[in-house]
Amino acid sequence: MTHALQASLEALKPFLLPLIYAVAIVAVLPLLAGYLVLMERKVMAHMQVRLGPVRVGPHGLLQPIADAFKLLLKEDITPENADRLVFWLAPMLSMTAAMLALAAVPFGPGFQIADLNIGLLFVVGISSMGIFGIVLGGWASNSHYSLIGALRSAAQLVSYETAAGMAVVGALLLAGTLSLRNIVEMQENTGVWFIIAAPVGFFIYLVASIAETNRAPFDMPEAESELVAGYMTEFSGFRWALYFLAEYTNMIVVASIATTLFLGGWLRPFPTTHWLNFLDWLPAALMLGLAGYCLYRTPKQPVAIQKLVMVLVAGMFAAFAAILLAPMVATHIAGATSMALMVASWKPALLGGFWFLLKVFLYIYLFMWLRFTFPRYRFDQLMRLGWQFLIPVSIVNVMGIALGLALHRQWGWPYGVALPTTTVITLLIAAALARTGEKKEKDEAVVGEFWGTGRDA
Amino acid sequence: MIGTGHYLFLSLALFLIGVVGVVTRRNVIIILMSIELILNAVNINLVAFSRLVGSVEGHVFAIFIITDAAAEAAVGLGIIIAFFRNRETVLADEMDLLKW
Amino acid sequence: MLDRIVFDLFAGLAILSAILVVTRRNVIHSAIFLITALLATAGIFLQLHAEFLFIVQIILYVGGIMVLFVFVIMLVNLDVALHQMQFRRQWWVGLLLAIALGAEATAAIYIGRLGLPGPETAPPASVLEPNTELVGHALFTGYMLPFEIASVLLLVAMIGAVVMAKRRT
Amino acid sequence: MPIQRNVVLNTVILIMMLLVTAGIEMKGTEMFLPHIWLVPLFPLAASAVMLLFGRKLSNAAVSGFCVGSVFLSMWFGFGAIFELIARPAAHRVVEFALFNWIPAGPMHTTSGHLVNFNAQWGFLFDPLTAVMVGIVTGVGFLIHVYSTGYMAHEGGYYRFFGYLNLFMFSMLTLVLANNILLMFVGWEGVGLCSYLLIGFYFLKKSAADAGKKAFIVNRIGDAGFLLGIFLLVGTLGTLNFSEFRGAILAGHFAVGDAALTAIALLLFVGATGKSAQIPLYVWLPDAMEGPTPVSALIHAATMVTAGVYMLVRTNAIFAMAPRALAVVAVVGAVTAIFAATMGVLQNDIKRVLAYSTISQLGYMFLACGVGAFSAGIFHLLTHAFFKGLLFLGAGSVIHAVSGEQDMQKMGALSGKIRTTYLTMLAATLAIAGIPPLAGFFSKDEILAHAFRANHALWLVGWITAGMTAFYMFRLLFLTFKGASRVAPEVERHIHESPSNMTVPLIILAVLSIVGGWIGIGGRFERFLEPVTQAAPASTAGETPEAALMIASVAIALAGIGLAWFLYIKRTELPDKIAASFGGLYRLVYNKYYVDQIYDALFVNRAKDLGLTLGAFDRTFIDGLGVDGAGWLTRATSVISIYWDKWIIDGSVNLIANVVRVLSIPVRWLQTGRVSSYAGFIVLGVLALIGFYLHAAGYTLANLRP
Repeated sequence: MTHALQASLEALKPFLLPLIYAVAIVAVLPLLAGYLVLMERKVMAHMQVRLGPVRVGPHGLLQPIADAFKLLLKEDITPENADRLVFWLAPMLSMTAAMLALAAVPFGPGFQIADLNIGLLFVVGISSMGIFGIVLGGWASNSHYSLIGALRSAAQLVSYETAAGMAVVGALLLAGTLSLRNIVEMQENTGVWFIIAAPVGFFIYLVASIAETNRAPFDMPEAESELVAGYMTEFSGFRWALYFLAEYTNMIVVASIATTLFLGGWLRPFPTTHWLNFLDWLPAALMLGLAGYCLYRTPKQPVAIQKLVMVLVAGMFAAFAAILLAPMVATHIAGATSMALMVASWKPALLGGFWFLLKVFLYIYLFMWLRFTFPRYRFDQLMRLGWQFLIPVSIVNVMGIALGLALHRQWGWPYGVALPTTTVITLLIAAALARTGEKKEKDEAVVGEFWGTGRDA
Repeated sequence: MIGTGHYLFLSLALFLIGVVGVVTRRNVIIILMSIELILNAVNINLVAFSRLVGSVEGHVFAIFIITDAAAEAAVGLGIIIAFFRNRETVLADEMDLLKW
Repeated sequence: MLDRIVFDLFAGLAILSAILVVTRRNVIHSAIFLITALLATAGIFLQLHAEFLFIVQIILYVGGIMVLFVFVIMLVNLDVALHQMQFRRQWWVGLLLAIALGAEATAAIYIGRLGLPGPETAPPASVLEPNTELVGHALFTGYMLPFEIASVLLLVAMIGAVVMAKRRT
Repeated sequence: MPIQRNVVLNTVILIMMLLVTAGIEMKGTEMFLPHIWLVPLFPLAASAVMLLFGRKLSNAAVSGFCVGSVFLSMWFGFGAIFELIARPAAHRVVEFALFNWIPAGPMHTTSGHLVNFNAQWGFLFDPLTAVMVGIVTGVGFLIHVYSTGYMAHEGGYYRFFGYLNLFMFSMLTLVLANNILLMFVGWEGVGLCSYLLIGFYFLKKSAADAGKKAFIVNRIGDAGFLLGIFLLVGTLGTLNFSEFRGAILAGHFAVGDAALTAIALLLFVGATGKSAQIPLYVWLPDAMEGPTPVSALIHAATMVTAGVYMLVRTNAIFAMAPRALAVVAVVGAVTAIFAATMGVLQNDIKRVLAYSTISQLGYMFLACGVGAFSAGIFHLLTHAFFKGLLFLGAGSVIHAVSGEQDMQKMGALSGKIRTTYLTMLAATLAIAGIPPLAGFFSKDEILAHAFRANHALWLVGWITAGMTAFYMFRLLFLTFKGASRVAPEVERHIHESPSNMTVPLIILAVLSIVGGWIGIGGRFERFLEPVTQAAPASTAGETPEAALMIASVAIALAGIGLAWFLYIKRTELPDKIAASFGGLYRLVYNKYYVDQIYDALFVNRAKDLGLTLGAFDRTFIDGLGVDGAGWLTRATSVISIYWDKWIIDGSVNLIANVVRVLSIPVRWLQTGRVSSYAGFIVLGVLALIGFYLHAAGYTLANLRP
């Protein structure tokens, strides 16, 4: 009996670490999303010369938590003759898909739930299942706005997945493997991030990922001005929160894919140039700086509680700094004790995580920047951009990279010559495509009329 | 442990369910879905046998079948849309123009 | 042991949702259950060490074909369909046929069971590794021609679908 | 004024080209004779352009085109003439065929020979043709130039010139043809053109009727001509002029051969039709409804002389048929004097000229009749000059008095339109036969020959000469002299015609003064020798040449004097005379009621015949034949209906029913329902698996473990 228990425990041992990681992610993710929302609001506010949320906590630092409570306490309305099953299923579906996709993402060396040898495809495929959440939700709530939003998003996501996939394939050719972890290591070995080797691919992925996360300027499915809130119109309370969470999770997912594929994952800038090693100290220094800034701001807070919160935040940053600092200094302090060695062995994981998150946040910041910069596309324009420009260009890009690699491997051109050459060729072709694309204006009417009017089409 | 037989029976079950769907349902879309079920059953068989003999050829054929399914779905749904525009129905037994 | 649990889980899910696909009145529900059935099948593939096929199943079937299905269902969404008779009047004929077929096939499998080697004789899973590379290699060497033909088929299907669904204006 | 410019341009070019031609001649290389076939081609091309696209072109373009084309053919024509003259007399004939036109194959002649009938599209260019080509192209060119002025303000300018060029083509084909069938083509062509041009103002009923009249009357003559051609072919087995001429000269036929006489008479019938001889002259006076240039070109200078030309061309036959010749002579003489008497009392200026034309044509036939073919052609030549001039002058007068044609409403115009007056004076003197003008020589020669042949004919011709002088000067005096009877509103804008009308007048005047001199000493006769040598040498009896000359001049002067006395001296006399000779006057004034007689005799009878035939058609053909057949058909069809319904359809239905009954068991297979087909597929799978199991030797027995 105990043996059986023993055996089963033994059998379960390899699942332990992933389990911990998974729990950590699921626990942290909502918080992260919440603070992303805060970040977005703050960024928007400052871009529009406002203050944004300032009431709840210093600089509105506690706003996300308040929002979360509000959403949880709100009444959960299910419309008349909505399809209950689907209405219940849809938000969870998109949430699940979004979170499941994170399972294969390597946040740092070793800090990864599962290193699948098809990791990249896994992430792409699973995240593509998020569509169902949207479509079914829109359909189930039995409202025209929702349905039109749903149909639009379905069309949009299907269209842009192709482009994104092609862009990914480009990086895939460079890496020669599907395992995300190996991709990062490949970039380490090559010494450059793939964004330098395949800038066109990165650009395509950037646009496509914006479209895939339904964000401005491609936020057709939830265009406030046309469809009240698109597929989310009829949702409220917790379900709505789930959708919201899913959206931000999706942003994180695409951001981490971009990071992994093009921005060198957990690698610090120029990982192989040794005179830049001092960059390893940067994270800790940054954290310390933030902590100091918070302390400096503390006296300026109007209310006592806010002062307290500021202090706490400063403490948190200080703790981060300590954690980041520990592996760097462990051996110097405690000598080569096993404990110290173990702590030191965390170094790559911790630093990697830091860099990874930094890149992800930068990428998302880029999203926000674009959102507050560009006006919304019309739907037919969106479709034309996707089908008549992005997809062809991405295909050309794949061919170009393949050609570049062939030049590099078969004819022995230096890596730094072959790929730029093909990149230039790709850019030229893309320019030609853009020129011809402008001539197709007349098609807009038809396309828009077909896609724009959803169910009645 | 599970032998190939299990997979065979599983695929047989799916296959039969698909057949029933194809033969008994009136809604064309559901008929198409049932066909997808049948194809899946076939895929399971292929993969199971390729596991048994230890070669990936079964996978290759499965991929071909999936491609085929994609093509079939695209054309079939296109036909359904066209038909629906003309006849305002998706019921299979109202599509009996094949008779003459 | 664990293997067994996984198999039963996925197989049961697949069969259950397949039955639901065929019996649901609402087409959207059928589609959803078909999705689950497909996912379950994907799980079966995973269990059979066909990772590539697993992800292909998810991306193509679930992410592609089923989205198309749902999309079309919403385009041709008929509320009247919910009140129409969902089975043909001769449904029992089909059922009988299916049962007969099942019986025959079962008999065939049962008879041929001795010919089937047990799982213990199956080669180790490692022969299918690295799955993606192997499949790719097979596709681009031994099955080059079929591959090309399949691509042509897809092209034709695409054109055909566009022509079919194009509004006559 | 663009038309003016065209005229000047054309004249300049004309002179230049003539110089060029002269230069070519001096070099002695023949350039035009080999390309004689181009001469009719230019007008054809121009007319094609006009009739197809003319509507789009401006008047200037039209006139440039058409006049230019005629000018070109004139250039080629005259070039060819000079080259022909340059040749030695023995070789003055060019004949060649463009292509085989109707290669009909072998046929039997009445004399039993087997000949190969073949009508060529070929050209014959000998002295006679040369003369005709000269007249046609030259006078034609002048009249084209004149028309550019005369028609300038008319509608359908391009149509007019298109027809005119088409006429030029047809006329040139007629005179250039090397066989009588091709000649007939030209013959019909000119007939068509004259019809079109007479009816040019087709909105005017009288014009349309005149056109129809001309056409129909010509048909009668053409019928005779066609019969003549058939008989000719049947007898001689060839159409080619030189061939049958050779055949006749070879002496296979006796003089007065019946067949040849018949041929000659039939051909002459055609000639009377085209050349307006009794009894078929009635169309020509009415033809004056057409525009004046048309009257000048077609109904004075060229077309109406086609009959004479045809006679001369086939003179070999006539020479063999003395009786026919006699008929020709008599008809000619009678026509001459008859028409002259009618011309005396006409008041319409153009009608006077028309009747004088008829009588002059009578002269020509008279000449041919007495065997003086060359004299006839000579008179044709001079007549072309002065009669064309007279018509053009009349046109100029009409132009001046703004469309008035009645001489009673003219007078005292000589001062106002000087050029016209002088030119017409010259023409009148010429036609009156006052030496040394053109008319004198030709008419004198004819009279001389007539005197040799038969004194009576001479007498008729002599009197006619006097009457001609009388009525021509009557015309001249009524128009230009005496007191003005012009309506006052017209009086105000009487004006001389533009230069492109007067220049042709002057040229023609010069020609009609000097044109006759080429005949002095029989030079013209000798020039035509190779054509007319077949004519019997009419040197029977001595002729007092001088006396005849004096006589004719005397009677001409007498006629002039009478005209002067009646229309200048004692202007009241004519009415008195008219009153006293009431019956005769009315008879002549109404042209002897010939038209009425024709109406009574032929036209109305033809109508009656038509009515009778119509009645016959209705009653017998329609009533008995068609309706009867219809009734019969219906009756039979009723029977066949029942046959159809019961037997044919019955059997068909039987088969169909059998098939239907037999197909019942199979029908439920094809429901057209997808699901049922799927069910059948499953059934098939079932059967297949069963078969495989069976083939593998498995039975239920194996199910036991």
